[in-house]
Amino acid sequence: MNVEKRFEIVRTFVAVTISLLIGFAIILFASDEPLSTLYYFIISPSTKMRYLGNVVELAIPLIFSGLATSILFQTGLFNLGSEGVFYFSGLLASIIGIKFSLSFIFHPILAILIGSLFGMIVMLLIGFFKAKWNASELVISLMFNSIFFGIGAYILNFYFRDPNVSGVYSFKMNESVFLNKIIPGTRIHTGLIIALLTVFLVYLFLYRTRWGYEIRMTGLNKRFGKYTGMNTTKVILIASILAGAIAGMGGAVEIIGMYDRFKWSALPGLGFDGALIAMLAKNKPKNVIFAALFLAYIRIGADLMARMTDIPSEMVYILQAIIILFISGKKFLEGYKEKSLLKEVKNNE
Amino acid sequence: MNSFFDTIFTSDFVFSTIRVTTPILFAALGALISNKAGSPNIGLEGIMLMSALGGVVFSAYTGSAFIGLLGAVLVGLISASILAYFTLKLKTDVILGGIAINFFADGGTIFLLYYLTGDKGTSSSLPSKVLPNIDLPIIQNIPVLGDIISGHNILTYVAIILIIGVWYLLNKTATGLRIKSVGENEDAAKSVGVNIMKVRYLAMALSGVFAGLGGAFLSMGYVSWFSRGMSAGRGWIALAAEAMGRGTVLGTTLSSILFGAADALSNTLQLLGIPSELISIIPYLATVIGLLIYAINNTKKRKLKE
Amino acid sequence: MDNYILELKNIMKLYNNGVVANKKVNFELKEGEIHAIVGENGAGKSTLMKILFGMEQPTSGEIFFKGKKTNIEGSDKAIEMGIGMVHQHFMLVPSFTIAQNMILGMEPKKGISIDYNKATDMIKDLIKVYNLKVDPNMKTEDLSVGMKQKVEILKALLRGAKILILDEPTAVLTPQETDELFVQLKKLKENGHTIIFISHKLREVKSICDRVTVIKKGLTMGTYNVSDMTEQEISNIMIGRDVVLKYDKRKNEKGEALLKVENLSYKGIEGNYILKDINFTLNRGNILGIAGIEGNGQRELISIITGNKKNYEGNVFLGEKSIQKLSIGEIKNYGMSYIPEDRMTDGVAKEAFIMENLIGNRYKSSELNNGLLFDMNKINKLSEELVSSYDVVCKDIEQKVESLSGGNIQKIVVARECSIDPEVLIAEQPTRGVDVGAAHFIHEEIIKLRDDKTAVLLVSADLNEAMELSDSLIVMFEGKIVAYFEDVKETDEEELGLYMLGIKRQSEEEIRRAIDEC
Amino acid sequence: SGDDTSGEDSKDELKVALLIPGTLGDKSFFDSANAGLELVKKELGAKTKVIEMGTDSTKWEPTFVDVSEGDWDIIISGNDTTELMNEIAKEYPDKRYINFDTFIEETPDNVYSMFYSTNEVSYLAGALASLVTTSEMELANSENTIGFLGGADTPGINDFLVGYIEGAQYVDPEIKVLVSYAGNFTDPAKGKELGIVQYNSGVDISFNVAGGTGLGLMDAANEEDAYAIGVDSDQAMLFKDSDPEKAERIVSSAVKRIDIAIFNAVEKHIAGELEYGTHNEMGVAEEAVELAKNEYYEELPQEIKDRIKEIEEKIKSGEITVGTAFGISTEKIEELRESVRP
Ligand SMILES: Nc1ncnc2c1ncn2[C@@H]1O[C@H](COP(=O)(O)OP(=O)(O)OP(=O)(O)O)[C@@H](O)[C@H]1O
Ligand SMILES: Nc1ncnc2c1ncn2[C@@H]1O[C@H](COP(=O)(O)OP(=O)(O)OP(=O)(O)O)[C@@H](O)[C@H]1O
Ligand SMILES: [Mg+2]
Ligand SMILES: [Mg+2]
Repeated sequence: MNVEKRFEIVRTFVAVTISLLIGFAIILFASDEPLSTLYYFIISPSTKMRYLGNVVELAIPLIFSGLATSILFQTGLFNLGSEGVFYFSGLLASIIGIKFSLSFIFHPILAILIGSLFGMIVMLLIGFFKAKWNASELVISLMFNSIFFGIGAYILNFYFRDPNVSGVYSFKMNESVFLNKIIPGTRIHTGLIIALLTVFLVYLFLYRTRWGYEIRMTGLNKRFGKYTGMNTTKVILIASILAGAIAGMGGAVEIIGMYDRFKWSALPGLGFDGALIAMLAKNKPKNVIFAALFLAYIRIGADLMARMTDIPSEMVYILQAIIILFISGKKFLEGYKEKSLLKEVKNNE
Repeated sequence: MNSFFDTIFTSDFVFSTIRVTTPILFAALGALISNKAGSPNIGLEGIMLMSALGGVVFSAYTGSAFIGLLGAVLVGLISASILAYFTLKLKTDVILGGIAINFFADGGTIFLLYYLTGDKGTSSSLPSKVLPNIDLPIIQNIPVLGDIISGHNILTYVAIILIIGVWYLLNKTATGLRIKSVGENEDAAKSVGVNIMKVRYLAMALSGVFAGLGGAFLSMGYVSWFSRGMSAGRGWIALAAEAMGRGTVLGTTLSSILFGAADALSNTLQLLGIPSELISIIPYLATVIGLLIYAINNTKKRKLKE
Repeated sequence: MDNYILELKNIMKLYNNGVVANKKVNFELKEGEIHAIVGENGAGKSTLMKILFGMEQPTSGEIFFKGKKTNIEGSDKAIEMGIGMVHQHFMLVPSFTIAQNMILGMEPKKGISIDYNKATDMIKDLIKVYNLKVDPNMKTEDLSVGMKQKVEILKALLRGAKILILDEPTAVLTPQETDELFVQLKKLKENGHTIIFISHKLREVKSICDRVTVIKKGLTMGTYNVSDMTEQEISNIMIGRDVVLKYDKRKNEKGEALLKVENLSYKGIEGNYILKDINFTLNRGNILGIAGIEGNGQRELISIITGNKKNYEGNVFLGEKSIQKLSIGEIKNYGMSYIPEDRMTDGVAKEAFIMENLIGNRYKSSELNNGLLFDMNKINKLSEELVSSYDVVCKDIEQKVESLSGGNIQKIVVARECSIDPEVLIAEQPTRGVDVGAAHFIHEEIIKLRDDKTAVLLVSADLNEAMELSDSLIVMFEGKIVAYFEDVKETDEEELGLYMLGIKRQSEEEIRRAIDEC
Repeated sequence: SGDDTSGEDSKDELKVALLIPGTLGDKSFFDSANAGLELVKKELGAKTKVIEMGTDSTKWEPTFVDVSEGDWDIIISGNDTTELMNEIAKEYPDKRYINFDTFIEETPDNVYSMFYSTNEVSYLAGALASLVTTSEMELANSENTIGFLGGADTPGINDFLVGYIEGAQYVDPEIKVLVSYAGNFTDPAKGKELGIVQYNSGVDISFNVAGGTGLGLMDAANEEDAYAIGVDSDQAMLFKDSDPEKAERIVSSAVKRIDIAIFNAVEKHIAGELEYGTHNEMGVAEEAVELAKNEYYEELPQEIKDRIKEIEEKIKSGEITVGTAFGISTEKIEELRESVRP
């Protein structure tokens, strides 16, 4: 293993440790039983099958949104539209679930396809505005999030709301649309397989095909892309469609995998988490899986901590913030890296 | 429909547009400065929230609205400084850092509020102070104009002064020149001895101060208490306004006003009985349309040029 | 003991990607001298200069300034010490005016605002003293490369530099401008300035430098009095072998016309003609050179031919097809290669790997693809081959291009463009910033392509290069062709200079030959 | 503090957990339920724990399972978790559950569920608003228009609206009601803007059912010299010390005593009298919901107070029955809103 890779591992490890120490210090101040608190936060998610299941369940949508966002980021598009797509595609999937009754396999496929299709259309629009008129994708995507939420909430409230439950929830979906649970004792569903498969395909697409090459080069230097003869407009559109399809798939999979009705009364936040995941993963598809699992793990750990101890649930956010800050600090431990590089250079002489 | 236009073309409507715009404008100007220095501050939403609480806490414990305001600004400054430390010194990705600040603010404000008041919802039990509304001498007596311009919260006037201040800073002063150079070509700035760390830090800190003012406006001007999540997406709207304004002071100001007006309009439209879910999208739809018109025109102009 | 103003002892620099750019460099600078630093691409010259200018910190080693041990923590410190630097790659803020770029970091003030009047005065004074013509109110992004270079020099001078570091300043200058610069440098020297001069052109080193330090692979090979050395000797130390500075170009038969430019005119934003009535033909197996001082329309001409600009008048034919309707991609597919002038913004994706940059013009080809997917083995093999045959100094093909030295980045571009056996090669300043050995290699590649029946259009500000390589030659002045030479041997540098400056001009008929004679 | 795995230390102590499908600080159900839990802890000496499950409903089930597997005696939750709670309750028949607020009548044998007739108290609020706007009170205008500020267009909020409109119409069949929804519960500035728009459109008294957003209405009332009605808790008390002028504008609040209800239920559980398996509607008659009768209310004109008293009696006696939004389609609600729009 080369120095840089080894360093990355050491750095991540130390960063997590330090942020945990800071977290511990805060916990010490806020809790009467800091040790068990820490236990619940760090260890307990891995102590029960059910908890590990929770981690994976939570990671599934994060993988989708992280993947979608990293494709956009790689293309040089700062598009945060996955959030709105997640919400609306989820709603569409639930409508398919409510309105249709198909044989077991076609029903979820139809729901996912419709979700993806919606994602593709939305992202295509954002990408088109960007490519054609250079309209800020950040602004448009943020606005689209709110717009689709508003429209979705309207559709839900006026057409699909079940008046016989207390929240603004849709009618129950037909069971045929639900994704199968694949690991007994957990709620992990076939969405996991779809997610992993998607990661693999996206990896191949980005790093092993000419279209992926075009996306990455355009993202790194648009002028180079143009110079090379790439149709940068087309490239942006392809990347947007792909990202939209994945985000839409994520929304649909989450709803038919984890819910029996459509229950989101606000934007679910899973799409925004995609930006976080993409950054932590440095936009690399493979890393997305680990970043998603990592984030899911600390969130479940924090939930358990809040559930089992006297630590208020807000601590979750504080700890998350600290961990993100340290882990992403590139210069963190730079001195150590230089020393080991120097040693390596000396050894080679 | 008549009554609808009656409500739009009133001084009340313009007055409320200015009020709605104020917090957005503060944050958008903050976003502008930090963006110009090449370190976008995604944490504005969280910083506003923390400052809103900071203002309430400082004013409640000192009994002075002014100290409360200083407190809010200080909280903004410190949060931005922490963000700056991580992004400049430890090279944390600036976007990630901003996301982290937002997370921290979400949890931290409620944590502190609970610690201080035993309540996770509002600070209304704290005797916090408010910043005064100001009647402008002479102007207040001018018909219509007086109704629109006079009688705003003092921070609204601060915001207006800051528009000019930021323009002056960026376009007339050495600091502004350096901020822009660092944002556009940091190597160039470095090569003439500009301390890019210092400039970036300054820009970040200023953006924090501005967001701090925005936060203070929310909890000490708009209403007189802090309540959880009260920045309610204004930090994000501000980022959008800055991006829409294409990094110019004038553009940022106009975009902020567009957001403010659209929001004020949506409040008024509620009276028409349109489903509230659909009304809620009006400001965003207006933005998309405005932005597209602008972008299309711009593209045409550029095409002509080539 | 000599009176050294600056001494570097055992400098070692390790970049954080593991590259050791300077292994052990020793260097002494005498007050008042012009000291050349030469070495191959990637030898570590720029790195050493960045250390001197406080932009990089040495990993180990010592710096003595006027005999006292010093740390140069940042450029502000260097500037304060009276060190100025003109960088190999421009250090300018594109959206600023020249004036704003020049005063950045030392802004004259009136109250709290910048005193632009004073700034303009300061700059005008300086311009007068050094006779470098620039308009302080122009936007930097609109400037030609040569112009930018001048601004860079003025920037350093404005800061009152006593020690002036020039990292390949002449790479982008025309011969006339170079001469002008040399006059300035000599004047500066007389006024007591000390100058460090980096160049790959040993002729220039011979003509103005007092001493020369040769760096090779991060090590100092020695410092010599220039008067004691011949060009060949210096280059021997540098490269370790003899470099033949002449080309053995056999006579070549011109083939059919591959590129035809007919009555081409192009208007700028203000409606003035930047190109007017350009006519020429480029034939298979021929190298057509375009000489001319920068800013006389060459850039626009190449932009049009390569498909980057469309709203021109007249016609450009690639083979039989008019390029008006062709996209850049389609033009490339026809078999056009293009070595762009601005390698950093157009030529490479800096943050991508060497390997990824090398396949930019053939990633779609069936050779590198297995059906839908890339054939990674072939891509790796191809990249390894190119890197070794073009002698790119790098760690491996998965190094990011941004961490290569300037000359090596150029080699990447040349390797990519020349290795596909193009029908037409457009080469803009192909050896800018490339060391003697590599320049020679690139020249030979271009000649080889010609021999293999490629049509080459060569734009070069380096007259020497233009004359050495070209079969035929066009001279451009103010957007027009003012001279055409069927055979370069018909003319000489002296005469070309007159055409380039617009002093002399051929008749219409003579110029028409450029299109008719094929 | 609670650690559900260590059960030996306190065999006899009653252990009560409250699972909140959201977060505290809503100034509504959840805060009120939590206040009830505090009472249980203080007055009944029980070991208590409140768990904020957040808004991500996929996390509710794991929490329910965890808590149900722990050694808690009573698990309290409700509102949006009703369906889930009923399912879980069937899986853990030995556990006891209290649903603090649901209109769903189906109740497993080990669940005790409660329902507050918020429509009844908002009927009173509507009547009060109607009486105020048609009165000669200082800040009342000549227009007979009242306002309603909802957090979102949801059944829970609309249940208030339905009662409010009916109550207002009882006093004045011609009354007009301006209805606004803020779209969220945490933006007081938005609440204030919506309030100002209402007050500028002829409204002189408005009723907020919008959590933190709704508090902005109080500011609007203060600034525009008009009246407001609070919700859930006696909201005048929020400002009584910090801002008495604002408090004065709040003529009353529609209070829902979830805290008392929870306390009573747990007390009955201890006495072994709690009727599990039943759904209990609690309204004005049970004093589970009421108008806050604080010093500001006392200052109202005597006729108004008399009328309210009279209407209260009629509700208690069943002479007046109030409609509800639960189980009603969105179009029907829309029609109702249209019918009173000015
Ligand atoms: N060389 C100069 N001499 C004098 N004044 C100058 C010079 N360059 C810029 N300025 C001043 O700086 C100001 C800003 O110019 P610039 O073109 O940067 O505006 P801008 O970025 O479009 O402004 P804004 O951000 O407010 O929209 C101008 O008002 C001009 O007076
Ligand atoms: N910022 C950097 N990070 C990592 N490596 C670098 C960096 N800059 C230069 N290098 C490496 O250091 C070595 C020396 O580079 P340097 O730019 O000093 O060469 P040079 O002698 O100036 O070459 P040229 O004549 O091509 O300009 C090269 O191998 C280059 O790849
Ligand atoms: Mg160099
Ligand atoms: Mg009235």
